[in-house]
Amino acid sequence: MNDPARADGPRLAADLGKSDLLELYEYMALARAAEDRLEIMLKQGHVKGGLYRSLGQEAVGVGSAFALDRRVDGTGDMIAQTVRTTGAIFLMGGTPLQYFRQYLARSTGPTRGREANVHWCDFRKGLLGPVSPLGTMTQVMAGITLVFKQTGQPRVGLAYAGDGQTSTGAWHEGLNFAAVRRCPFVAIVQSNKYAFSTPIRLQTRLASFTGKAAGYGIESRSVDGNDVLEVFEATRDAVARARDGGGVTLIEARTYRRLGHAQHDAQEYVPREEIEEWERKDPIGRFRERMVREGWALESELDALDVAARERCEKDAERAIQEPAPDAEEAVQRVYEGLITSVPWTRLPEPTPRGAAI
Amino acid sequence: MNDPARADGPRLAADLGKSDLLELYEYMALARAAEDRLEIMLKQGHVKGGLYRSLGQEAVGVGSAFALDRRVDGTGDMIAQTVRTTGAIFLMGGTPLQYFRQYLARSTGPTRGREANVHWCDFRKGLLGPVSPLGTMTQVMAGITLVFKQTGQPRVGLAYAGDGQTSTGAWHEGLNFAAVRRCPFVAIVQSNKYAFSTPIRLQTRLASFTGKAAGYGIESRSVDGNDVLEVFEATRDAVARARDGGGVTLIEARTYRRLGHAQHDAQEYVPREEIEEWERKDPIGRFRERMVREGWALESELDALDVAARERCEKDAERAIQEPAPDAEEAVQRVYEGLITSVPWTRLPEPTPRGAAI
Amino acid sequence: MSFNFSAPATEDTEADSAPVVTIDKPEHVTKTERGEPVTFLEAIAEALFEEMVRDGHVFLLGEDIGVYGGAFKVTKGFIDHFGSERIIDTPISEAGFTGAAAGAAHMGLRPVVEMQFMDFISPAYDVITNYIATSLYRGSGPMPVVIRGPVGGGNRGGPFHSQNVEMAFFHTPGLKIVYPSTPYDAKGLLKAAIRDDDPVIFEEHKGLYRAPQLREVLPTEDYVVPLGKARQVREGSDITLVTYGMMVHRSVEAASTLQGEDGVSVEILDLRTLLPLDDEAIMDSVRRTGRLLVVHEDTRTGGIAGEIAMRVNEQAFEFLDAPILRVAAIDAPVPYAGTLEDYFLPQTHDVVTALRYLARY
Amino acid sequence: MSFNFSAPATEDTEADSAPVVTIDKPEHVTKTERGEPVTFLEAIAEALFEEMVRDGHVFLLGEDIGVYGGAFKVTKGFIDHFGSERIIDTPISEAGFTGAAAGAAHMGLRPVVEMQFMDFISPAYDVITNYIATSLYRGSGPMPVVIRGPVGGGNRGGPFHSQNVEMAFFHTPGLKIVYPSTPYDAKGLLKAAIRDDDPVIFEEHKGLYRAPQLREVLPTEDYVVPLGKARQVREGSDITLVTYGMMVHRSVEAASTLQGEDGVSVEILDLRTLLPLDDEAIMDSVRRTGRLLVVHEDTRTGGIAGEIAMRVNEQAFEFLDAPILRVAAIDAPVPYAGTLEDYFLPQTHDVVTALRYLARY
Ligand SMILES: Cc1ncc(C[n+]2csc(CCOP(=O)(O)OP(=O)(O)O)c2C)c(N)n1
Ligand SMILES: Cc1ncc(C[n+]2csc(CCOP(=O)(O)OP(=O)(O)O)c2C)c(N)n1
Ligand SMILES: [Mg+2]
Ligand SMILES: [Mg+2]
Repeated sequence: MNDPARADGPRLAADLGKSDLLELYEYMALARAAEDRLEIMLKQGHVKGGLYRSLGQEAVGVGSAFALDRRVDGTGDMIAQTVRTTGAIFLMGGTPLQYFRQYLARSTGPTRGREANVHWCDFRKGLLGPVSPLGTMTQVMAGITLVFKQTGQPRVGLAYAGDGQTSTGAWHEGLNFAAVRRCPFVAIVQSNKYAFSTPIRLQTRLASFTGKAAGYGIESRSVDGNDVLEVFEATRDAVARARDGGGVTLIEARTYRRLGHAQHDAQEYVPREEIEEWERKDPIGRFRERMVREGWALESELDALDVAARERCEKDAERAIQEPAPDAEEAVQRVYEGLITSVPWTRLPEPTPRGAAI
Repeated sequence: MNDPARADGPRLAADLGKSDLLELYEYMALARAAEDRLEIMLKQGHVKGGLYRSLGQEAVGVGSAFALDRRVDGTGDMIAQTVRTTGAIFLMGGTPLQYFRQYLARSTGPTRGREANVHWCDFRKGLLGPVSPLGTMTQVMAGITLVFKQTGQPRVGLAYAGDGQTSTGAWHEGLNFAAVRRCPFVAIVQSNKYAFSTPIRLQTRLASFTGKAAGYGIESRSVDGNDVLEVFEATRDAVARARDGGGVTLIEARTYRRLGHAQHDAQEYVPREEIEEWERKDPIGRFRERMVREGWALESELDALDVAARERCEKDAERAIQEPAPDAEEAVQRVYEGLITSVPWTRLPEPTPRGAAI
Repeated sequence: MSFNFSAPATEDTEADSAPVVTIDKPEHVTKTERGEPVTFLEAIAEALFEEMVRDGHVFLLGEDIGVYGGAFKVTKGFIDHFGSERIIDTPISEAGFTGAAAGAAHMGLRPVVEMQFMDFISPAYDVITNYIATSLYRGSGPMPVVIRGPVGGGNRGGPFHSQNVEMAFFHTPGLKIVYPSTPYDAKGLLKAAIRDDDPVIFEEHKGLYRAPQLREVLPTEDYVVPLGKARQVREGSDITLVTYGMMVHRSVEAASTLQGEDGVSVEILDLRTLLPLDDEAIMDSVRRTGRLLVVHEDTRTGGIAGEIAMRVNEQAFEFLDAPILRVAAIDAPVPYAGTLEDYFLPQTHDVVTALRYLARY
Repeated sequence: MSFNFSAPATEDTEADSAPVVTIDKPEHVTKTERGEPVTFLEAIAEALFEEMVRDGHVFLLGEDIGVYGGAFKVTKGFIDHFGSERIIDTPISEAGFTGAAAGAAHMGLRPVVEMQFMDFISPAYDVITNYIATSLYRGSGPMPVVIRGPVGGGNRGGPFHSQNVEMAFFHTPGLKIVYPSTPYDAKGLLKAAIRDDDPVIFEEHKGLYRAPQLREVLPTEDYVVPLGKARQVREGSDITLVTYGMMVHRSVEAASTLQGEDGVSVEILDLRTLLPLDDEAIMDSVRRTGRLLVVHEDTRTGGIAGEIAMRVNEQAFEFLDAPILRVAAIDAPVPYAGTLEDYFLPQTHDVVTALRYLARY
């Protein structure tokens, strides 16, 4: 939904038409289907390393990215994605196929097997993939949005962070930089109760992350992160403000991480009832129910989207599984532009340490 | 003034008696006299490297440190001093003689010439000297006050920062740590309009640094940093709260850096009138005037304190000037406990590279 | 000064607060007293636990080390035993809590900091190199801080969960760096590190943590392995191989191959402490064999092999019968895909090839 | 994509806003066009200024670089010429603005970051080593970021205004490190660094900045000095001396002494680029002389001499007639007092002693 004004049909909610609402649903369903399928691949042994899900948080990524000017030619808005925003990646134009290839470390994947999970970029689609050290991407996105401002491009950057990330000095420095320079920047804090096993009260004394905004002199808003329309509206306002030169907004999206930090975390530190409570608040279930209740869509239309999402993921997963791993020797390439790192001398056809030279 | 309740005579202001008020004046005068004397030594060539002054900011260090439980046996409160809190150093028990020896890199100095300016510790007196990288000391003081809490010692730690330092990730992480653990910690931000040449508006979008406190869920207060009694009272409250288990307070002390960042900064980026305006708000002049006006002290009593401060500094400066530099060979000592770093092999009586071994 | 940790924190900061020293020992730190063999990870857990019992000044800080027990469960159950003022779950702020550890050390405590993965030590680079490493020299007193955590590749962890960090700190005077390769050494070195008055970076290879073949029965009495002393893993007369960590085990494999197939006798030194280096042990061996291979998992350029080569030049050049050589990871970030990572890392066959080259030289 | 910087920022962020490219050039960047000799510092200022004029993608970030012109006044007057969107005075946040530079590089710009003193690069260690250095490898595109600033001792700056930072980054694949010793090289190397698509750490020794004896007249036409190539400072046949930065000048003094007093001919290579190392130039020379001394101002253990020694072992061992040796600072933080700092730093007489030792070997 790049321009709501151009949407067909009547406005049903949040100034959106039916096709928009269906799209929101579709991408939440796609995120869930892709992650479900990935979990199967993990159990089958195709995925190595950690698997991180956005289960129960799909409304945050999808609702917020929907408010962006999404393009595929490198002139649109940008997001700094995280493992908890799978839906946003897809909405920006990233595909489940790319997503699977990356998780499976395929030579066809966006990083050709060099990096893991959602750590990949596609600048044409506005995707800025993260590194692991938390907070870095807020700094990098500050710089990206600085350029939007320096060069007068009417673009906006959105960086997601978890509640835990806000404790990092990196996040502080990045956000403050963007605030001082009045960059067109939207910071979304996905407050999902935990950072790995650490509850929010051991991370900060704040009751709401909007309190952090006061430390940077920026706007803020707290939303129900499991209500995709509320997330959308708040982001739309923040994006509009950013595009108008109004600077940075911090949005707190209150949500919940219903699974462990990663697949290997059995979540023993969480009371069972807490998870059950949030299962009842499932963002996809809630939105489905509301769409049907309000008459925005038929059950059958939504069922069809679910099926389509699952089928697409099934097909793409099978395809990714068949694809090859990168060639071992690629490991020495592209450490520098135009320089090849030396192959270990012990692997030369006639091993000699002189071959170790660059 | 360790315990106001024990002071002699009537309470005149801020619950302080005459001797307290005279002491406040005395230490501001001592800070100024010591720095004045140091400047002379710089011009005479005795001081190498940067010289940093607290001119016009003396009320912040003195007013705040006066609110602490000051002891010289390692059981009292602590401060993390800066170059802008010379008066606090003296009030805690550090002496002008130590101060000069350190600035002159004398072998008799508190770091035996290894470190510069106020970068020295005296834990018995509660002095935690800084390193240059800004923000570090807030982290270190967070850890010190953590220990006070862990071990049930009724002690408080006070860390000073400049306005510029609040932009560092180090400061953010340190303050947040102290806030979350509810350490007995008081953070004073000396907001003196500039960080080196950078005005506050390029450092933060905040109008007042109390806004930062909101980001950590801690108490805050903004005071006229050129009013020594206001600084004292705000700190006294914050210290009492900290000692009672009430956690961290951030105090913004609004003041002004009337000289350049260091002696080599000609301050060309500052309008002349701005400096003149703040000369009129000089904290020592204001306090003197008030003391006389309110009848708390006679001009002659204050004159005597000025003279005493200058004479003491004169004497100590002359003494420090005469003292020796450290022996060159000391450079290899105390890199590790109990290990001596090797002397360069080229300086051995019979140079051999085998002598380079540890 | 002596310290007693006070009662568990008040509820408003810590719902995790637990009675102090009333709960039983966690099972994984009781193996040695029960005469059972321990893994590398359990050896580390035992060292931490026993030091905390022995010395009330020791306490732990890190992310998720409390109720969760740490990402690798090293400190599982510790919080129930020692309470939440001695097992501190920190905000995500490596610089902040490392700096706080420094402050605690000033006050006479002996903090042990856990990095969830040692890769995340990098935000604390400033406070470690500028503050902690220089404290004694600057006259601010000793810094008995230990910073420990998992390192190393081979686990498909990608560029940020696989790094070795020794060379980030090797150039910093004032620091010590320890990198054990066996459960016995891990326990003894960690105890020594905690008792040492200098700051120590302590690296634990993830690939060793639970390796079943490394399990060993440890002494039931308290012991330390002194810092700064290498260990002769294998005696030999033809070539000296200096290594540490995971590569000790690959080197032993390679040396057996050389012995069996080529009749070449390789002496292996496990450095154990990287800083300060045990020059004496290295020179002793090189003077006997005249040949030196350094093997490290860390990347090649700027790796520790260089410093060793320089020191051997300075102290034992006349004894060299062949060039000092090295086997190391390639100069690149650690790639994620198995094919790439295996190519990136030094393998046993690389060590074999290098040893053969040196033997024939 | 091509960029035009927009008009000066709105007033609410920048009272410093100035008309773009209307104000005259600052005086200190006009020396070369006027045929006058320039200092090391002026050479750097000229390189920055000329590159900003040549390429609209180049912009600067750092603390106090705007109205103040930077702690050493390298960029004095730049803000009047280029405006406050190309000369960005940052909050005190080395990690933040270095990360921001990385973001700008993603968008096709070529940021040049100033560290007020290079000692303060350490809070940015994480983003430089983990993000910037790995970007290309991770498939996130090239990183044409230059990080420059003053380094080095001898100025009584104490432990935090005197460091050399090369060895903090030398072990990080993906980075380049440049350390010039003359105005000519400084200008040509900085231009090359700005035009290079890889991230470059650029070290400027404070002791060279205004040294009058180094002033030289530079070519009026645009030139670059290629990265990765050492410079032969002095030809010689008996000993190869590899060095860089301030130590080039001490080494030249020492070599003259050796020539004059001992009749020993010393060849001096100025590395100029430390990463990647110019193996070829080093080996070429060592193969001719058979003797190698490495001299660096940085501390000894883990200094670059080690890597060079290792590479010479790998590539030219048979040519060595003597051990590879080094002269370096002692393993300690940089002390403040003149007596201590002079003892800490390598001096000309150390180089002379080492050369004599090698000559007699
Ligand atoms: C600097 C740093 N320290 C530690 C980690 C390890 N780590 C990865 S994710 C995570 C928890 C993040 O929590 P939060 O920011 O709340 O995000 P969430 O996973 O809840 O979405 C931690 C500690 C890291 N990636 N970076
Ligand atoms: C991390 C870091 N970056 C840069 C510097 C250089 N520096 C020293 S003091 C200073 C300005 C500090 O300003 P502020 O915090 O406002 O304190 P003030 O000097 O005004 O009291 C700067 C940039 C430093 N010491 N540490
Ligand atoms: Mg979270
Ligand atoms: Mg200031």
